This record gives sequence, C-alpha cells and structure tokens, in this order.
Amino acid sequence: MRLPLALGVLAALAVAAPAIAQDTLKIGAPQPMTGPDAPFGDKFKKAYGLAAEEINAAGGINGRKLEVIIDDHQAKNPLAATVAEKLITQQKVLVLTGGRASGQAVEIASVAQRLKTPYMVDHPSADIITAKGFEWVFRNNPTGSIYPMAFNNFISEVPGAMPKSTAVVYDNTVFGKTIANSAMTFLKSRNVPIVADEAYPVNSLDFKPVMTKVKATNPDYLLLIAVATTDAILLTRHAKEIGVTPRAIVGFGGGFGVEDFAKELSQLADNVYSSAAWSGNPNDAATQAFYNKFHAKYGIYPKEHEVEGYAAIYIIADALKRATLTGKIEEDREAVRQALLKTELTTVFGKLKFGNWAGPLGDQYTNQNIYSPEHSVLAQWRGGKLLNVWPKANAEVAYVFPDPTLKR
Amino acid sequence: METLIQSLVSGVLTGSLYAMIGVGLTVVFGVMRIINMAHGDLVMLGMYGAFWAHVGARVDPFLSIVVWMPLMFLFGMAIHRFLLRKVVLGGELNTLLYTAGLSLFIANLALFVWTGDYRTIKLSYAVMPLRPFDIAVPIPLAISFGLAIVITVALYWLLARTDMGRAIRATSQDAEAAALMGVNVERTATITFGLGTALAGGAGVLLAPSLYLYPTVGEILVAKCFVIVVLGGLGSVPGAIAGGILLGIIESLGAVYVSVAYKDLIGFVIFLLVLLLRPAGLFGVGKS
Amino acid sequence: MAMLRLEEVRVAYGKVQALWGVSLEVGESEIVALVGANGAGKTTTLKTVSGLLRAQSGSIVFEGERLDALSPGEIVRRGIVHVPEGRKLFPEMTVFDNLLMGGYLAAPLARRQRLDRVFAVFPRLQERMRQLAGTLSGGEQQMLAIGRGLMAGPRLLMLDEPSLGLAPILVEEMFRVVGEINRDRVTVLLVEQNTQHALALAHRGVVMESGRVAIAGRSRDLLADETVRKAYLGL
Amino acid sequence: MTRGLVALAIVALFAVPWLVTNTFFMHLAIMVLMWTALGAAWNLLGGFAGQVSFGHAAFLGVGAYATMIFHLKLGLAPWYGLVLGGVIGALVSLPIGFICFRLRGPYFSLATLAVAEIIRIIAINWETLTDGPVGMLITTLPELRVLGQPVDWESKTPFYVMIATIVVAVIGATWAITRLRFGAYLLAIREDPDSAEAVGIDTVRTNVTALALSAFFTALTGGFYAIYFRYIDPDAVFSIALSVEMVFIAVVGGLATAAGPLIGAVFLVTLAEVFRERFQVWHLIFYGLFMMLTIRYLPEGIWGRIGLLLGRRG
Repeated sequence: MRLPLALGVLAALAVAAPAIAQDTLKIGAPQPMTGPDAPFGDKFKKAYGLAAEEINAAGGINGRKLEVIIDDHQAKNPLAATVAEKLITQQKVLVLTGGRASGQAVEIASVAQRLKTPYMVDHPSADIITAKGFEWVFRNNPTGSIYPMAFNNFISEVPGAMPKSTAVVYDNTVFGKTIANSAMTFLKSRNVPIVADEAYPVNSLDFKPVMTKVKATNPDYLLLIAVATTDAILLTRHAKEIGVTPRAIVGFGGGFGVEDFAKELSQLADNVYSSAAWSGNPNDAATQAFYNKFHAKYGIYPKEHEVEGYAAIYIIADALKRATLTGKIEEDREAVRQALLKTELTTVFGKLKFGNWAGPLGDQYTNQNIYSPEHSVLAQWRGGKLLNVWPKANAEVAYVFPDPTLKR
Repeated sequence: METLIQSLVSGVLTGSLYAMIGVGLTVVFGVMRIINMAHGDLVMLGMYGAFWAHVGARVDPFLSIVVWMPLMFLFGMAIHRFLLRKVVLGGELNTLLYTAGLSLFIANLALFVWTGDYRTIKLSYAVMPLRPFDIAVPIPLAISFGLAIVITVALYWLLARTDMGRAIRATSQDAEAAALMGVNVERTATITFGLGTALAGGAGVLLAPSLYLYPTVGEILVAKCFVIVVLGGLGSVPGAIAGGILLGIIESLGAVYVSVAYKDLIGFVIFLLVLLLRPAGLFGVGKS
Repeated sequence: MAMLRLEEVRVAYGKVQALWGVSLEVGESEIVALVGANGAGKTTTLKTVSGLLRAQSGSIVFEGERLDALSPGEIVRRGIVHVPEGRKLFPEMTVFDNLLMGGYLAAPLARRQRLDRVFAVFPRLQERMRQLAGTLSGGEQQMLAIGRGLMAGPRLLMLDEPSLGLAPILVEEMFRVVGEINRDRVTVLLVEQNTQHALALAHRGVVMESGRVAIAGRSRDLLADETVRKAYLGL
Repeated sequence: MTRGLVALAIVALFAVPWLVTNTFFMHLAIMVLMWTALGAAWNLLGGFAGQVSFGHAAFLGVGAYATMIFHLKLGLAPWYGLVLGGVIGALVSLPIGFICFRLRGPYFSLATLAVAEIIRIIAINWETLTDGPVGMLITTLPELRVLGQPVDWESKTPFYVMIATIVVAVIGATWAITRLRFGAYLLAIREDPDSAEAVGIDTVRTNVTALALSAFFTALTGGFYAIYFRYIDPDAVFSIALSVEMVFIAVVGGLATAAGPLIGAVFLVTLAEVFRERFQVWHLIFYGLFMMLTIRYLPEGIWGRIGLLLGRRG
C-alpha cells in the first residue's frame, strides 16, 4: 500500500532529474562535496573544471563536448556506492573517475566492475583497488605501497644514510597502514630495527603523548604518515615541540607536501622530507604552464590532488578520442575500456601505460600505471619551498642530511 | 622518569581544557537533565571565533575570549529560549535527538559558511615551547591552562557565592523545591544553558591556538565530553573538572605506556567501569 | 474575613482526578490542621495553593487576590511559603546555602534579620552551618526545612507532614516550634498524619477524604465528637 | 480485513522487483528496506522497552564482519554467514545487556555508545581477524542455485528478496511482540521499571531478551549490508552516525509501532536523496533542520500521529 506511493515519489524525482544534452560525453565523478572531506572534493572539482574547459575549447572529443558530472558522497562508503550506481544507471555516464578516499573508491570500483563501466582512479591509493583483478578499474597514481620507493632508494644509495633505527608513526587508515607496511617491510629487509610502531586514530588532535614515547626510543629516523593535512602539520609540530631529534624526519602523504605545511609551521618545516606520489618538477615546461593556467583561473597553485584530477580528465579524453562510439551505452563503455587498455600518454602527472604487474608487497596489480614506481619522489622543505632532492635525475637542489636543526 | 613527567604535564595541560568543556556540559545536564549532543559544535563556534578575531581583526586569540564568552552566553540563552524550551518537556530521548539534529545543523551551516578547509592559528610568540627542567610546555597550551583556571575559579565563585549560582545549584538538585523558594526554574534553565554555551565557546577559544579547526571538529570532542562528565558524575562541576584532567592524563599515559591505537579504548573502558561501579562518578558527590 | 479561601477547587493528574471541588478557609494568625487518610488530597491541596499544580476550576483567593494564575515565585512573593513533604532540601548545598535559598526573593537586609531569627529558633542549625544538608540527621533536616521556609518571611506557612519519620521526642519539639512560630503572628496550614497531636495544637481542623472536604470546624469540637473521631480520625 | 491488507502488502512488497525495472530505483528500494529493518530492529528495544541504545552500529558491524570473515577466511558461503552473523550478534549482545542494563536512562545510552566505540576500536586493530582499516572485499559472490536456477548476483532482485524477507521477519516479530505477554512486560518496564519489578517482572532478563532479539535482526541486516555492498571497513559499519540514524528512523516513524520504521525509512531515505540531489551543500543543513522540526512538532512520529488521529476519529 505504502510502497507504491514511495516509489511514485521516487519516480517523480527521477523525472525531475536535470535533462542533459544528448551529444555530450559524460564522465561521472563521485566526490565528497559536503562533510569532513569537502575541501578535497572542491580541489578535484576545480581540476576537472579546468581540464574539461580546455578540452572543449580545443574542439572537444571529435567535435562532441565533454561533461564532468560531480555527485556528492559525503565521504560515506554506502553513499559512494549509491552515487556510482546513480551515475551509471541514471546519468548514463560513459566512464567514472574520482572517489577521493580509498574506502569510497573500493565501493565505486566494486559497482563499476559489476555494472561494466570503466573507472579511472585519479587519487585513491589503497592497493586493494587494483589488486583484486577488477578489469574495469584503471589507476594512474601510485598505490600506497609504492609511495616510499624514493625514500627506499635514497637510504640505499646515499652513503651513510641507512637508518640505524626507525620510529614509524602512521594513521590507522588504509592509507597509513599500507605505506607503513611497505616502508617497514623494506627497512626490515635491510635489518633496520623499528623502535616504535605506532598507529594513531585519524584526527587525533594531540600527538604530544606519541612523540613523548617516540622520544624515549631515540630513533635515528622518524617516519610520519598522515592522510590528513592537519595531522601532518600537528605530527611535525608536536615532534619538534617534544624534542625528538632523529637525523631526518620523513613525511608520507599529501599533507607533507602542501603549502599550508610550510605556512603553518614556518621554520619548523625546514629540512623535513616529503616522500610523495607526485612532487611535480617545476622546471618542466608543461608543469609550469599548468601551474600558471590554474593560478590564473582559481588564484591558487595546484598540488598533488589538482594535478591528479586534471590529468585524469586528459587520460579519459584521450581514450574517448580513440574509442569508436556507437551510441549504444554498453558497447561504448567496452570500447572506452579497450581504448584505456591501449593508453600510452604523458600527462602533467607523468608517463602512463596501464599494465598488469606485481607490487612491492607481492600484490598482483591489474591496469595499474606501470610507471608508478618512477613517480615516487623525495623532496625537502627549504625556506618555505618544497624542492625535489631524490632521485638525482629529478633533484632541484642537493639534500641536507643529517638535518642540522634537529641536533641540540 | 622524564618520559613519565612529560606525559603527566601534557596530560594535565590538555585535561584542563577538557575540564572546561565538560563543566559546560555538566551544568546543563544538572539543571535540565539533558545531554546536549551539540555541545562539541558550540566548542567549534568558539574556535572559529578565536580564528576570526586573529585573522580578521588582528586581535590576539586569547584576548578575544572577553568578547566571545558573553556572546556565546547570549547565543546559548537564545537557543534555549527559542528552540529547546518546549522540546525538553518531551523527555530525554526527544531532547537527545533534537540536539543531535541541532548538531548536524550547526556543523553543516558552518561548513557552508566557512567551507571545510582546515585552519590553524599561528602565534608569532609561540613557535617553540618553554623547556623548564627539559620538559616541553607549549606556550599556547600554557596560556590556555592559566586562563582555564581563571575561568573555572570565576565559575566556582559564581556558583558558590551568588544568588544566581545558588539558584542554579538548587534547581539542579531539586527543581520543584527551587520553584517553591521562588526560583523561576525556566529562566534559570535558560541562563544555565547560556552559561554552558559560554563555557563551551570559551574552551573553543582556548583550544584553537593549540589545535586546528574545521566545522565538524565537534564530533571528536563530543565523545570526549561524555567520558569526562561521566567520570566526574553527571551534573557535578568539581567532578567534571577532575574528570577532564583525568581523561587528559589517561590519554597521555595510555598513548605512551600502552599504545596510541588503544588510548581511546582505555578511556572508554574506564568510562564503562565507572558507569557500572560508581555511577555517581569517581569523585562521589554526583547523583546516581 | 479569611486570609486564604479555596472555593470548589478541582485538580487532576492527567486522567486521575485528585481534588473534586475543595473549599476551605484559613483565617489570619490561625493554625489550621488539614488531616485525613493517605491519598485524601492534602498534599495536592498544598501544591495547588503554592502554584506547583494548576486547578482545573474553582478559585484560590489570598487576601482578596486570586492566586490561581500566578507562578510559584509570585506566590512566594505574596507571603505564602510551602515546606514540602519529605523536606526537599538541597542535599549537596550547605545548611547556610539552603537557608539563603529560602530567602531567595528577600532583600539582603531582611535576609540577615531572618537568618538571626531562624538561628534563634534552631540553634543547632547555626552549629552545622557549613555542613552539607544531605549529611544532617532526620530531625535536623526537618528543622532546616522549616528554617528555610521561615527565611522567605511567610505570613502563611504551609507545612506538609513535618513530624514524618521523627523520633517521638523530636515530634514534641516540632509541634512546640510550630506553636512558637504561630505566636509571631504567622498563619500556619498544617498537614499531618499525627491527627491527635495536630488537632490539639490547631485552632481549627479540616478533615479530607477522597479529594473532598469531609468536615471542618473548631479542632476542639472535632476531637470531642465521637462520631468524627471514629469515622474520620481513626482514633 | 486487516489480515487481508497485511497479506496484500506482503504480496505487493515481493512483487516490486517484477514491476520496477530501473536498477537505481531498485537500489533505493533496497536501501529503504535495509533502513526499515534496522529501524524496526532498534525499535524492538528502544521503542518497546524504552532503552535508548546509541550503540546499535556495533551489532550491524559484528554481523557484517562475521559474514565477511566466515566467507573470506573460512570459505563459508555468505548467506550462511549472514544467519550465523545474526546469531553471533545476539550472543555478543548478551554480555553487553547484562552490563548495560544495570543502568537507566541517559546512563544506559552512554554505556551503549561506549561499548560500540570499544568494539570499533578492536575491529580496527585486530588485523589478523578483520584486516584492520584496509577492510574486507568480496569480488565475486559464489554461485547459488535456487530451485535449480542459478541466482543472478548482478541483478538487484535476489538482494531485494533477501532484505524484504528480513523486513517481513522483523516487522512480524514486532507485531507478535505487541500481542504477547512479553510485549506487555516490556511496556511495563518502559513506563515504570520499579513497579514492573515490584509485580515480579525480571526486568534485566526481559530487557536482555529484547536486546538479543534486536541485536539478532540488526546483525542479520549487517550481514546483508556486507553481501550487498561487498566491501566493509570498520569506520563504515561501526560509526556512531549509523547508530543515531537507526534511532532517528524509529522515532520519525513512531516509537513502539510495527509499521513506523517502514514509514520512517521511506521518508528519510527519499528525503536524504532529494536533499542531496536538490540542495547540494545545503542538504545536511536541511536534514538537521528537518530532524529538529520533526521532534519538535511530531514527537510521536509520523505513524504514531496517524494512529492518534485515527484513534481519535474512531
């Protein structure tokens, strides 16, 4: 009795859904536009907007306009699945991107796989997303376990840099856990003792107690892993306040590489390392051009997230151009998937080719960018600027090691 | 030894601010028998107050407390007068859910107005901590600690020595008897809610320079509030003070000597044990 | 001319009718004993006078002024003070603070004078001034309840079961104090289970039964009437 | 007459997959039923016994994790895990009940909140069992034949039938309770626990039974969540927000009514979707406002108010 009524309401809603011109090619992007992760959703929205605008201005996809439909999942997993489902079945998008955090991305990947729609992951880093054999899921950015590779190379290749002991502090999320596992696995293989292995709940507000504990172990290296920028800032601040004095503090996660990090910490940020998925080489002309365009449009300089989002739209556009589209949505999605499989491209993020290979922790990846290990860069904060220091080929300046500011 | 002292110092400093948040919640519970789920969001408003004073008006965030506490007092009275007064009559469950809705409303309105960006207050005079006896004492936290003590003493004086304070305590112990003394119970409730809101806002102002702020920070704080007020005995002001400092110490020692991952668990387990074994709170005077 | 007059007052708790049209009068400087079995409506009557309960119909007039629409605070301001059953002290406040609460509406000067008078009547309270009310003995708590009532400067004092739970020797003391208060020209409306004692002290008595006034008259006459004693007083 | 209507409603309920072809609407219908089951399960304890639990996400999470763990670690097909998960949820609720029911009113609510948080923290950290924050993912559901036909896990129908069955079971249980002496006991405890005890009702045992029943259905629905979404992580299935939402659905629908949670879920799921669609950033603001308005002006819930109006008219 009541259910048909409810369904009537639902039907009325669906009819009221905004009508979209038939000849546009639609990309669906579930992102957190409200709730705690809203600032990140906004970064991606800006990046997608700029990319789509440029592509459309340059003639679109073989004459057809590109449209990115962002739908809000509030950083809630079930809602991410709902949104993905809605984009695929209601909005009839050809391909998905976005997701923001790994938990939501796994839901989206699962839906995309079932409903046979390509999902081009732009930022979520959990290995599980491309390690479960989902042939409809593609990823440009490195997986979590690849993040520490530049750091691993640095300590292996620089004479005397191999840690005598290491403290690892990471957030208790997929992100923190994966990177910590990867880093610790490598360190253990080099017989480096892990003197502190501390997982903190995300948004802890107070890291003085952890740092007190870390200080008591007197580590040679301090590795900090944070998915949230604020945690990155507070971890560093509290480590220095309590007086932890390792030879180097190395941060993993976007937060250690954003402008806010230096702005908030001022001199406390000096000489902190950031091992990130992408640190952008400002000397590269294409990167320069992108920086300037982005700043001209939005008044801010892009970072990791914006670069990833911007690149994602170009990757998808490239595949759409090569795919033969018939207007039958199922066939078109398969065509886009086939085109993505053949992608060979260099974006502002770096080189890209999807492939199946084994990750550093033994995961079997499918459709994971085979150049991911090369994207890992070690950078260091110098007087408010983040400069690449390793690998040597990408270095903008020479590294400062050990960190002189940490010795009392 | 140094580690132990350092953890105790950190615990007490943070705990003093927890105490202030807890006191605000507990006076409201005492008088109205409601648990205000939006209390953490009121703290958040105070944090933004300090932030905007600092960034917008270039006023020292600590100084801005003299503006924000009275404003939050009025705001709290308005919330009670126009929103809560009638709902409270509907019973505990309704009030609880109503304030949960209020919390959602305030937090998301803040999200809309201020965006979800994380913000921090950077004080030029407080980059590196003081180091008496090689123990790190961050300057903003030390200032907050001092102000929290001043505010708490003032509150104590208000409750112990003024007619208004006596009326609040009397209402919280026996509302009907207080009415027979000529106390306007409803007005007292309005004032008390204003007081609780002012304390929450004040605590927010004091917290802001040491932490970071974002519109949904209240979620994290509200769970801590519950632990604090139950440790001390719901409705008891001295209990909430002791409970706040105790929680600060538990978190600090737990993180150092057990594990950061389990420090919240320790807090909740102690919370449960207190609920079961000493429902009047650890410090005796609360009611069961 | 009666100081307090109730006419046809009806009160209900939800669907349960408690008072079915109660009419009674209290004269200036009188002690009136309100007696009757449990559930007869004595406490309800007091609560209605003091404004804690609202009458559905009927009128309550105090010195020519209607009380039925006033708040408890406004009623206290007019000199009607209700010392409730079970004392209802503020257990976690000191004796001193409890007394100050009694004088909540009074001016500071009046408060100090009344405090002196209360301490004169109950010297024990002065000794225990800093103690928490919840830690007092039963007798002391009752003294404090009455003392707190006196702090409001009552012209009509309504006492609900002041002798309840007290040892016999303290009951004597209690009735002595009530008499003493009355000698200071304070009108007293006394609800008591201890019928014999209450009527012996009071000028007039009102007997209630099932939410109605059964009989009223001079207490001497009520005590003397054998049928009243048997039917209503259980003596 | 009533019996006929109920039968008709059940037939209509199970006919939906054959009438609605749009998969997104089917998804929303499944969401509505999932929330109905959760609201109704919560209602068994919160509505009838008046024990307001703010920790029911614990049971949902336990059910979801049990289903996943049995499947991924022990190879048990998830539909068996789902039922087992329900039983485990009920078992977990027993010690919780014996602990928390020594408390009343807000103290009980706070205790359940604490228990749920404790279980969440354990789930995050006990990695050997739960895989910690990484979460658990089922990539493909094993083959199942019903009446010789293979079940098509890519369509919505099997999930719809599954959750509709759970809803009928939990609403049926609610309806049965309102007719049994057990229901009268619960209401007596809600109205006045002291008097209930005085007339010889074992309040703790009665409450624990209600909690176990409530936990069973919540955990069962949690198992369904795991199978339907195929991915769970501790923050998603143990969150406080989930617990609050269950309470809210029961309250909006009408406490201690059999049909209330269905009304509440229909209302809130559609409302949330409309708000999300129409108001974008504003939608949680409106949602909060709506929550406040409902409690202020419809404290007895939508179905409760309808019941009152009908009662008054008749």
